[in-house]
Amino acid sequence: MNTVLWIIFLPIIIFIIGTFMLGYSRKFIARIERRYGPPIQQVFYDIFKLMNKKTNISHGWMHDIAILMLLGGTLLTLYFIPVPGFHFFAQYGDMLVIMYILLIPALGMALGVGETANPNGSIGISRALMMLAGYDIPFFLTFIGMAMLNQTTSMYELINIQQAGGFFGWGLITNPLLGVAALIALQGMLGEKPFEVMVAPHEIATGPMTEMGGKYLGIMMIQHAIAVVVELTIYINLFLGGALNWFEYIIKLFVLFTVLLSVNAVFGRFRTDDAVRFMWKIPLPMAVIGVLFIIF
Amino acid sequence: MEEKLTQRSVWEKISNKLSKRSLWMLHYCTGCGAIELPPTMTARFDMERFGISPMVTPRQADILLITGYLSVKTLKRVVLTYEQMQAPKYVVGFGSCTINGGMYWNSYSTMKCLDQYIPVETYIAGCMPRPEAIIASFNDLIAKIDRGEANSWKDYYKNYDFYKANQDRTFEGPIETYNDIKADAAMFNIK
Amino acid sequence: MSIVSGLLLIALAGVILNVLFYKSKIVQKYVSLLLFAVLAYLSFNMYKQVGSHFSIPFLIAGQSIGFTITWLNYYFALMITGITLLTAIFSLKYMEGKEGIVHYYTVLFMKTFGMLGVILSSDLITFFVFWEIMSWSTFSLMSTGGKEAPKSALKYFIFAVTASMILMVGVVLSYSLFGSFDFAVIHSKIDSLSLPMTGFLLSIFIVSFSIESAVFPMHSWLPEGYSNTFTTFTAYLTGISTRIGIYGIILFLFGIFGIQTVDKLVILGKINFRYIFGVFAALTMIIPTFTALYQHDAKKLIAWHSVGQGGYMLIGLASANALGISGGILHIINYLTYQVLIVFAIASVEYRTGTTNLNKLGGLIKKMPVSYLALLFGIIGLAGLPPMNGFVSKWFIYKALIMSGYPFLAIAAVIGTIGTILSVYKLIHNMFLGQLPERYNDIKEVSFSMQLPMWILMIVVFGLGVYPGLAMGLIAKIQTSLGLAVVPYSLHGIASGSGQLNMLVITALFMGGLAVAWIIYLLGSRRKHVNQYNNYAGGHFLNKDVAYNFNYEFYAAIEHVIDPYRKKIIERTERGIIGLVDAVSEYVRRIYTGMINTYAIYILTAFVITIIFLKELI
Amino acid sequence: MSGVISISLVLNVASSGLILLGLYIIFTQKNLIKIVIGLGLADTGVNVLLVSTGYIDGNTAPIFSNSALNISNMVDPVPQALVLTSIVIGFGVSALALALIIRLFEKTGTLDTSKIRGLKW
Amino acid sequence: MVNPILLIIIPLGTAFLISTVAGSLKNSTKYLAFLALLANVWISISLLPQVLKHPVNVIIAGIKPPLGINLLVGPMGAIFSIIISVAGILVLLYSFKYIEGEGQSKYYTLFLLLITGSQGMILTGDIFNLFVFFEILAISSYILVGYAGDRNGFEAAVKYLILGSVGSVFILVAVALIYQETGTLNMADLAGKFASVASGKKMMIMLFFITGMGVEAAIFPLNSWLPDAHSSAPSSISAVLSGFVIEVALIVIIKFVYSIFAMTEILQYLSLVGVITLLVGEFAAFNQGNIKRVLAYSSIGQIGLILFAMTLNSEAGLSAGMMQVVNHTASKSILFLVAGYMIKMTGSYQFTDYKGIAKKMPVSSFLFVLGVLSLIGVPPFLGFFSKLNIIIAALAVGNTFNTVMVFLILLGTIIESVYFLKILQIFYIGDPIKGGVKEAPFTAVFPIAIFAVVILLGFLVLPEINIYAGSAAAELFTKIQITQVF
Repeated sequence: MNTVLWIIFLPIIIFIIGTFMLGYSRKFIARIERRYGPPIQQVFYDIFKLMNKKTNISHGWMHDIAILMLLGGTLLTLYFIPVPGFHFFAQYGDMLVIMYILLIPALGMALGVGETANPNGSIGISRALMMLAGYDIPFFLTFIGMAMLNQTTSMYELINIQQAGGFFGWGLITNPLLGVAALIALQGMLGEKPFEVMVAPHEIATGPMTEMGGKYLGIMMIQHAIAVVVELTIYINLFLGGALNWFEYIIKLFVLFTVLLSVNAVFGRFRTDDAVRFMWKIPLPMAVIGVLFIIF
Repeated sequence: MEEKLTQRSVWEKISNKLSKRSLWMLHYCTGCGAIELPPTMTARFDMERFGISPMVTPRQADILLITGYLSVKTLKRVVLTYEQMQAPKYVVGFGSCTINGGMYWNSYSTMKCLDQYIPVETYIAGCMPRPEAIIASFNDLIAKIDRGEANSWKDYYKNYDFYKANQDRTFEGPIETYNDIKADAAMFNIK
Repeated sequence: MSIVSGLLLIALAGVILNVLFYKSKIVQKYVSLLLFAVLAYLSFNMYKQVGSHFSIPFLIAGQSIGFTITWLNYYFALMITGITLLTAIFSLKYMEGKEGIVHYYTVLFMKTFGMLGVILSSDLITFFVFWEIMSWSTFSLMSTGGKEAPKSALKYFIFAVTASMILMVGVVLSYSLFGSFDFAVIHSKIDSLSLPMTGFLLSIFIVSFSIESAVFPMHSWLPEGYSNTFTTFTAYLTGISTRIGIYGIILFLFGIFGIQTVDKLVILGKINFRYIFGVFAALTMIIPTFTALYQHDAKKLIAWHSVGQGGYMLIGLASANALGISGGILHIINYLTYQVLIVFAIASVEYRTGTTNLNKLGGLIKKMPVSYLALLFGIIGLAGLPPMNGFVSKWFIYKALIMSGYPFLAIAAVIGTIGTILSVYKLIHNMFLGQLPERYNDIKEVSFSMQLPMWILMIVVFGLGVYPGLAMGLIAKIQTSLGLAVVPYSLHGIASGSGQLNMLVITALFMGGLAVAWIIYLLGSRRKHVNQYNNYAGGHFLNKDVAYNFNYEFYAAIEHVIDPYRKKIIERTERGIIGLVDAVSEYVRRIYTGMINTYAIYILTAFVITIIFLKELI
Repeated sequence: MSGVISISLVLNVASSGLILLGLYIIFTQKNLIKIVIGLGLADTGVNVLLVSTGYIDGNTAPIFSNSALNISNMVDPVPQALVLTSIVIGFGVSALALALIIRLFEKTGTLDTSKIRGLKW
Repeated sequence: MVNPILLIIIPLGTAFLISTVAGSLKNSTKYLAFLALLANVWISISLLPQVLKHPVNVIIAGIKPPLGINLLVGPMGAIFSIIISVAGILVLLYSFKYIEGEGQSKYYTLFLLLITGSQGMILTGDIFNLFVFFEILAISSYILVGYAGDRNGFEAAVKYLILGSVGSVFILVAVALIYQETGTLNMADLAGKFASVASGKKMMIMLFFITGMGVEAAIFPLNSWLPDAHSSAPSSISAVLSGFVIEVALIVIIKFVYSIFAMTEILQYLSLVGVITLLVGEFAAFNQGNIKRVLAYSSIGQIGLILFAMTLNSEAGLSAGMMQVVNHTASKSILFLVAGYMIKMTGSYQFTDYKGIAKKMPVSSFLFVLGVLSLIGVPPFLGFFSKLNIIIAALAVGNTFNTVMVFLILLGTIIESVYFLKILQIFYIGDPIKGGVKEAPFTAVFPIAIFAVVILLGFLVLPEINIYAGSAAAELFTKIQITQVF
């Protein structure tokens, strides 16, 4: 019964947290730019407005389904990630599963954008996929490294192992190279600067989102809110010892997010090839060295 | 006007209240007026605190901000862009040029009155208007949305023949935007 | 009468019928189809005779030779006949009115005959004979069907004949070492062999099979060879023909040599045979996958993946634990289904548009939704995303690699997967998504006989994804028969202590997620499908005269990153070898100068040299 | 017989000299006719060698006209028979060679081997 | 009991008969030749069961062997006479339509003389007779090479003649030395007497003999006449020359090395030479554009393979070599005969001009494919089994040298397959060539088809072939022939 309640309310809770985190990010950036910034619940307004649009256009059925794949895939990921108090599904799929289902939203998005036949969209999706090749390889290598280190591929067990070691059991402490590599990769994964060339509003008109309006964009924003939390949670679970209660969890989320946002706020934008090169030249060797430490 | 206000359902009232907090703006900057927008957006005036933020594609935008004069050539693009926006959508004419041609009133190639071609929600007078004026007019727009009165976009669907005739006369023939406005009106049930 | 002889005779009958009645359309189409159906039915029923042996009344070098049925054979026979049947159904329309249709069907039977013979054989000679039949029939059909075909077929053949020559040495060497061609006899005597000799023999066999299954340094024949022939034949080749090499590797690594023997082969005290093999498999995964990014031809792109996917199977086998081996074996059937599905979709597009050039296609989703769906299922499988079947086997392989401590092989697999996603997206985007060129406005979806195989394969791809247990039952039997440990499996995944996999849950959750998304989607107002030219391009008016879509150099940026590391060593080496042979040939020909005097001098020189050589004897 | 050059030595030297001379001509001369002459020389040399194998110093010819002679005093008659055959064959070959060379000359207009190289490589 | 001397007498007699009746019978003399060879085939086949039981020793003119002349027929001789007779009659049949124009009786006379020479070389038990038959064979083939009467034919004939004569000088020197050392010319007698000759002298004699005979047997580098002669001769003659003439010379060398000189020390050197010959032949053929030159170079390669097999110093190797001889005779004959009609139809020697010819000449092209497959050694053709046996025999010896040699042979095979496949692809791919190209006549296709049947169905009688080849090998290897004479 408890599980059923979790299943129903978890996405809603995560969605709310995600909305506020995105609002927080806008506020945070505004303050750094010495602006007042929007209210923290601004993202919620945006989503509401988008869902409330009177007309919507779509370029075909794949465009419609892609949006569903995007949100559906993210929800799927969400269930497999242990959060405090809920790890029911974590037993049915481990980190390798998470690794792969993280790619479903990307693929769904790519397919939908492809069907819009928008030149900017195609450019954006090509950049997004190339960036994926950039950051996913080091990120997954840290996955594999952590799995090897702890001889388990279950994320829940990973949390327990880290918690057992206290603060010094955290992945970031036990294997700092992997932790930092994953942190850089995470920045790319979230599409924060300097790795946001796939969106690049001034250049390719938000790229993949060019043809997305109304409820399509609304669903994308919902997905984004959830995905941010999901991706941060993965990092927390892998390297920051997970969380035992929701208070600790939210604190960790916000702290981690603030770190990433600070980077975001002060950086410009890497070109695609530079970004990929950076990802393959800095975090990837770091991760490789980290894994070598684990082996020997 | 009074009738319309009373006809709003509770849901519409709520949605208007919430929607007014988030207005995304596509600025069509062909004229000099665009120079006034950066101060409006940045630290000095910061229009994001009203939930107004710049967007780059018409699909996402709620407001189409026309800054400055329009020639025949650019007007075509404006019409296309306008038709690509998702309703509800609001056109804001920025500066004198959009009202009466401004300093170009005399030019053979400049459009004198924007609302002959697309329905305009608000004009911002001035050559050119200061950021304060922009903020003020946006606040007007927000208030209008709140009251449920910002319905000019429906005119385009209802009186499409009028707009189309004006457009065709100016463009000397129809332009192909691949938008069937009348079918849209029927499909989305816009009255 | 054994089913084996039935299978082989029917395949041979197909060859003969097609040659005899080369003018009859009915024979080519329907009789062939019927025979293929019978083949599939018979091979399905083979499980009743597992373990039986059938010898040919014929002695070679005093040895009796023959066929046997094992679970491994059964698994492969099912795949061969099944895919042949589907190809035949698909070919009904596809090959209609094409030149060389007689040749096509004849070779299809010949090839089936060869492959069935290879997998069913119980001794090296039979194996070799059918192996040759297989590669010759491949060569013969690969030479037709396209402008570049003869050249690429010749390239294939050079590799194939090299493989068979090496195999021949292996065959004869085993005979002289063990005095028998029979697999069982060799297996029983393998322990008595010295380790260097075992290593040498095993390397000979593995190298030979690696060429056939396009393992890294010997892979370059595959993309060219497979992409220039008839597309249906490409499906057949890429689906199963390449994997016969994997069959050989499984058979020799686990069946004949046995994993205990293989594990004794260690060099430098630490690096064992399997690990070297694994490194090559890893390179096989990575390099072709990234080469695929550069391709502009759908068939070539997918042919490169044919190479890359082989790496997953091999790396699974190289891990040599129960999970990895079952992953490798499972990947064969998974790969078969989605790869053939993809090629069928490409073939449909080619059938309607006449091209597979990715730069000339686009937007076909509006015209050919079923083919699109087929391709979509296929690429999700190929990229290894849940809930399609490719995910399951890849999961097994990853897990096995991580758990047995091969992180870099695992990361190679990850890199391969990412590269795969990139290139398959290019495939589907450039063919089906994006702008529909005006010239394709009138094309229609392919007819039912071409859709049917695609539907069947889509069901299989999805079904095996949700219920991998359907195949795992057979694989467990194979593993038991090879004397390997078995993975504890259930119908919808595996159930082990750390980190189980339950595809049913994943699929159900995914469906649930989709349903939730759908409800949210329905909350908004209606949507309208608009014309593709109703599109935001900075206020630009789009119309049919403008090719505005972005697909030409789709991954230019990442190509810039990779280019400095892409030295084309293999290509250059191959060109060097060809140049060397050419040069040697030219110089050797110069021996025959045409001068009588020189020729006469040769005689005396030979005489004198002989005397010098043999002066101790004189 | 010390100090005196034996006949068999002469024969051996002659035969090997002729053979080598013939071969030398074949190796070096570019004129086809000369090559045929060289062949003839070499043939002759071999014939001499063949005859010399049957020669036994001081013995008589193997003719049974004089009954006083003993068979054991005769030289071996077999090589002489062989030489006859060999000469005939050599003659035939030379004739054929010259015939062919004439026909070749008709076609090519030269006897120079370095120019008759239509067939090479 | 048939007398093996008939194998020599019949063609020789018929040859003279033909030249005498040529004036009245004109071109119909070919039927006489056909009848003679038919008789030859029958005799040679009926000889086989006899010699398998006991070698046949025919004494000529009533004088006993050490002094008189004799024929000595073992299984090897019988098998070779079957090969010669059957290949001869089939090629003769092919010549019926292929050889055109007046004066055909000359062709048939010479053809029969060539058969005579080959049979005699195989069957004779006397070393000087061997020389005589060798010269008969050589002279008739010199003329036949130039039979077409074109420039290339004469050039090739002259080259062949000069080199052949140099070879015969060497042989004659060897004969003279043999007689000097042993005082006998009878092979059986020689084998006994050589045991007491110093090995250095024996080696010298053998080197003279091998060098001389090697010219005819096309061992590298003595084979320089071969590409010219085989490619310029009429295709029927090329088929014969490649089909059995060089093999006959080779088998004489092998016979001398194994049974008469019994010098097995030299075998390893010879097998190295064999492999070099193979590689030279295959490499030289690789970039060749003239189809008949390709086939000629391929013959060099094949002779190298046979030489390698036969010099393995094992019975298995000899037996495998015999099988390869059969295979090479049949498959190379097919290739040359088909190429003959292709050249005739298109008027070009370059195979690049044969694009799509298979659509016009389907049967011939198909037979060509069969020939190629067997030559390369593709199962289930005869060539596969012979090559398999060769490799088995080579690896059974088990030393590194042989293993390396096997790899080199397989390298040669790879190159051979590549250049043959290039030709096949040209035959089958592309639009059919223009002009009046049509299928070869029945008298040409029929003999080729018979050859094809031999290589295609050879594997059905594989045990029998193994037995015959094995007994021939045993004859050479264990010197049964020699010991049973006295």
